Amino acid sequence: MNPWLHAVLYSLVLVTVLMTCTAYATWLERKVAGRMQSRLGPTRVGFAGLLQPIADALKLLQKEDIVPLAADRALFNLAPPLTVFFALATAAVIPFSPGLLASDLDIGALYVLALSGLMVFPVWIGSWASNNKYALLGGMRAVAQGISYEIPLLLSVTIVILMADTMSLSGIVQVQADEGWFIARPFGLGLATFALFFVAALAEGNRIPFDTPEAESELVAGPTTEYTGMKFGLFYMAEYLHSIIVAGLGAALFLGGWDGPIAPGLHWMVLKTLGLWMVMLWARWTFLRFRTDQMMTLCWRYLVPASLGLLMAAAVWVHAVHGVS
Amino acid sequence: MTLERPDRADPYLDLDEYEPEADLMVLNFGPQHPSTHGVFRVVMYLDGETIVKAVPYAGYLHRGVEKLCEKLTYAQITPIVDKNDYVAPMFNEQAVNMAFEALTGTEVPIRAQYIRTIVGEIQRVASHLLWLGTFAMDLGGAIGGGTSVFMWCFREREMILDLFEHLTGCRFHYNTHTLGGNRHDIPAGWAEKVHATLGHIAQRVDEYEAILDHPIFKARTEGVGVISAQLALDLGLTGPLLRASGVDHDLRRDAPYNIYDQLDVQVMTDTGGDCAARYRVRVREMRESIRIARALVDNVPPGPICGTKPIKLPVQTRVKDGQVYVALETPRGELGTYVIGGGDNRNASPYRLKIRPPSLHALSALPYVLPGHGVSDAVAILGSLDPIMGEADR
Amino acid sequence: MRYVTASMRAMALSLRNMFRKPTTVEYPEEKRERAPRMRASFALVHNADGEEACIGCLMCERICPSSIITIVQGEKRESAVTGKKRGWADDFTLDLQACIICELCVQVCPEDAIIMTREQERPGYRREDLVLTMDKLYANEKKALAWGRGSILMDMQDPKRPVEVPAETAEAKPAAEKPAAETAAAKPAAEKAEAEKPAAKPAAEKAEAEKPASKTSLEKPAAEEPAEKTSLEKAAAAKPAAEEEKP
Amino acid sequence: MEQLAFGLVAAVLLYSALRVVSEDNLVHTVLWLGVTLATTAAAYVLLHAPFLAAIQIILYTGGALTLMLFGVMLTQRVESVEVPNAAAGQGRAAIVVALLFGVIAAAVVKTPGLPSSPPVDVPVRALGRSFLTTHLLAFEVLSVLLLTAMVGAIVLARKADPAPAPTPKPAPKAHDAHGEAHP
Repeated sequence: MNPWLHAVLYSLVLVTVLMTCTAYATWLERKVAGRMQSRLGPTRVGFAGLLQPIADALKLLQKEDIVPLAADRALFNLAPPLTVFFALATAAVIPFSPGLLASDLDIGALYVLALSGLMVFPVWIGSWASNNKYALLGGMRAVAQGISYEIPLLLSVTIVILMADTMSLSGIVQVQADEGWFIARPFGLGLATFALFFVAALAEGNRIPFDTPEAESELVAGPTTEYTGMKFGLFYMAEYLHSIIVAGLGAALFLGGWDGPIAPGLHWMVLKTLGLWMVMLWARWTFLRFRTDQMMTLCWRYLVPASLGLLMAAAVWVHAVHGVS
Repeated sequence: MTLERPDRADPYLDLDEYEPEADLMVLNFGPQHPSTHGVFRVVMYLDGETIVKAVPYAGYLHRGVEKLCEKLTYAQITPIVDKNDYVAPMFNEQAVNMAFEALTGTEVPIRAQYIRTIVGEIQRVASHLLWLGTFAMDLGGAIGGGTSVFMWCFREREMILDLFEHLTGCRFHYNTHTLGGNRHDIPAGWAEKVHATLGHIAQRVDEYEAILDHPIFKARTEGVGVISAQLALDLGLTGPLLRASGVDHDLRRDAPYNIYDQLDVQVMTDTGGDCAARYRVRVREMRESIRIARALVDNVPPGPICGTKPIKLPVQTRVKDGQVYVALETPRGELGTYVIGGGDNRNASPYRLKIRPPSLHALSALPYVLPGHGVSDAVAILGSLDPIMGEADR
Repeated sequence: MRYVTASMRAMALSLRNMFRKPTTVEYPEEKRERAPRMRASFALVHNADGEEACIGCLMCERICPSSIITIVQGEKRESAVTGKKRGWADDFTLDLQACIICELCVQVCPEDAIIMTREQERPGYRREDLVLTMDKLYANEKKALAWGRGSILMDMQDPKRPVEVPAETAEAKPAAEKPAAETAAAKPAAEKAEAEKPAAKPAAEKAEAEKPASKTSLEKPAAEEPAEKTSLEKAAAAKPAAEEEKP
Repeated sequence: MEQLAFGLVAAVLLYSALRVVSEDNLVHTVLWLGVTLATTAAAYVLLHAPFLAAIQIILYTGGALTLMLFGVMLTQRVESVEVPNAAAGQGRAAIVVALLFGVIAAAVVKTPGLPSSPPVDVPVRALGRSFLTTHLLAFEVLSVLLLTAMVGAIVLARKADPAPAPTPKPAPKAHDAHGEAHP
């Protein structure tokens, strides 16, 4: 098939599937969170509230779209779609099963990191363009956090690249399918790297306990304070998309992606992504939030040195096992 | 208000001093803000995210209750002041009624005193539970672990409201205290319900402690918002705030009312003076209140529950000329009621009724505590003060 | 490491809560049991003779802290049943919008005419829906009525009231002990606990009053209740009062 | 197809570069610069250098530009980030730009076989190895430069100690949790 055609068709399918997943991710999260808080979660719209996401979207769509007078109108309108764009673009290289990915880039892992580094931009643009002090504070926090946690995230992925000896995500998964998952192989090192990746990814995606940018109790809603209607909905969607994609990435990088017995690869990938995402959700509804300066301390004083140490250990391990290639 | 502290400049005195060159950001924190616990405004002067100066403004919830009370008869005041501290209404009712009793010289029967003590202690648990939930929410956000603790606390608080519903018929604004005693006697089977509920809550409190015994919680609270004992005394802080700063003071023990003189109330103190200390004090007080309430509820003596004839006619209270000040220990501290009797319609309404709300004094600590902290800490500190704006603004 | 163990424990706790029974009550489909004393809206009732009980004495209008009750007094005329001359209310309006549910109007009513309902549903689409006219108030009579009514509330508070009825029964039992408050205060705590036990026994019916529907509450005394209650009370009394109170 | 894509990318690149210099609003300038850098990465992709493109995005767009935004935010007042940059020595600038363009163009033209050479996939491994062997000196010098820049940035960012407080400082709130200075 023509690669361009493949890319377009596949992207269409992927975007549709991911958007639906996102919608139902909100439903699932609300259900689970409700049960954790001894509530029921959505029950009214449809059976067990299954139509709730659609109702939410409709509600957001019919809300008044307010642009503050003092806002930078063009940038204000640009930010929400841009967040969704970057979140979706990351999905292009996540391998769902052998051959089932939009583009099997040689540098897939690097591509993901590059895009996730860009994620802070739309948030920052939105926060600055709102011309709101709370939004601005949130935006500053988002940028500071984004570029700080970028480093341990990058380094942890570098460790995987080092161990797998390839930058292609499907290549990394293939290596794990052949030789064992990276979460367990080299014992301890892989697990530590995974923990590092997970924490950094949580922080990168502004999930609790690292959600200082949108800290509602302090900054009202952070960068999205001034957004209404579907523009807010887009931010919300991008956040969920991002978390799902990060979970998928974690599954591909550390949990062997599509590798698994009996069932076809896609099932395993979906299962692992869902599992990882649920752990993120579980953490989200359990922990309190760090303070910004504490997050920076955590990143620069603990995570960055730890990731550098792990990188060195991984290099030693690779050298010992494979020798110099 | 001036403080005799040369080392500390009074932030009130330079209220409007603001240099544009200092490049500070003026952040209006509130009155419409998720974590100001009502309508309350703090103007923060931020350097980056660090607060340089903070000026609190109260009064957004002012309803003129004290003035209103001058027009109402003594019987009608109770349900009105109920709404002051809307988290612990039992204490509001009791405070004014104790003041009126002192003014009229009414004897409160022992059974009513027991009931008052029991409902007070149960109400204290409810109030502290609500505080714990909202404090966790301040620290953990509306979308996150904070809400979980919040929901759990409310789940337990709901059971206490059920208890009050069985006793008084209302879940919140009870109007159960009256001049000379109580309006509602304890219904059958209530003691067992109290035992079941409070035993259950005691277990759940352990659970909250376990979930909050987490490095993140400690990092957010320890060393944050330290109020020294001297500052606390200077500002007239009372209740858990004062005790968390290491001052051993509790009206239940030091100026007993009701039957507290017969009880051995453990006064919980802590030395930290920070948010963590206030948290510890309140959690321990919850346990102590549970203990007191459970011990008392089995031993309520028989007898009448009201020392005067029940109100039949709207205007009938005989009041001496004079003035009284009555204070009692609410979950937030000393709730004082100052009443002047007499005046033109002496037997109908008080000449003047002044309420000393502990929350207002707690809020006055903000300008001294906030500077040097970040915005995140401001939320934690404000939450740890446990202000109720209905009471602070009245 | 501290982080890891504490986080694990916290997450285990939130997981445990996930498997607890949710406390949500799905309201319109499922209604929770309200306490007998629950007070919500208002009703005007008819008396034993089947006539409107309200005599238009204006007590409730005058005690109301929010001044929401407006009564138009009617001419005094004979009752159709008893033939006695009594007062009537020509109109009775209660504005729920400003009501603070203080129960004072119920308490002062000499005829037990105004009673609160236990059904808390009282929403409306217009402000007028919240203004209870006389018709609405009498229509509310058919709803579940609260336990509290003037005579009961008054009896409960009366200092001359006999001692041992801590129940929700309206009936006053003959006094078995000295009612004076000061003697009770003088007694040591342990004796007080002792004194309460026998007093509680005769009130076997008291549990009955909990049942929401029964108004008079004396028809069906539960036979198994007393034994259980006394044993419970015994256990409760066994808890040393001396432990809690200064000797 | 590829020609078309390249044309598009080049057009966006040029337009955004133009906006970078013509925009009044400093934040807009920085954002247009971001567009420029991102489209440069796109151009790299079209020139079969995806690795370079990814690095370009991570380093320039993700890193440098964010820092630049941060710098703008911290140095400027929030309310007005307008910086008129229309009148600053246009004539001299034009001469310098023309000279620079001439030099680069000459270099491109002079280099033998550049336009016609087929795309070569340089494996990342070889790239890395050459950093640590052939170009070690340049690599190390660059590291030292970056380190110097970092140290300089810290020195600049550090406040002149005991900062003259705009308002009388209240009682000292010395506790460890605040040891981290805000940037």
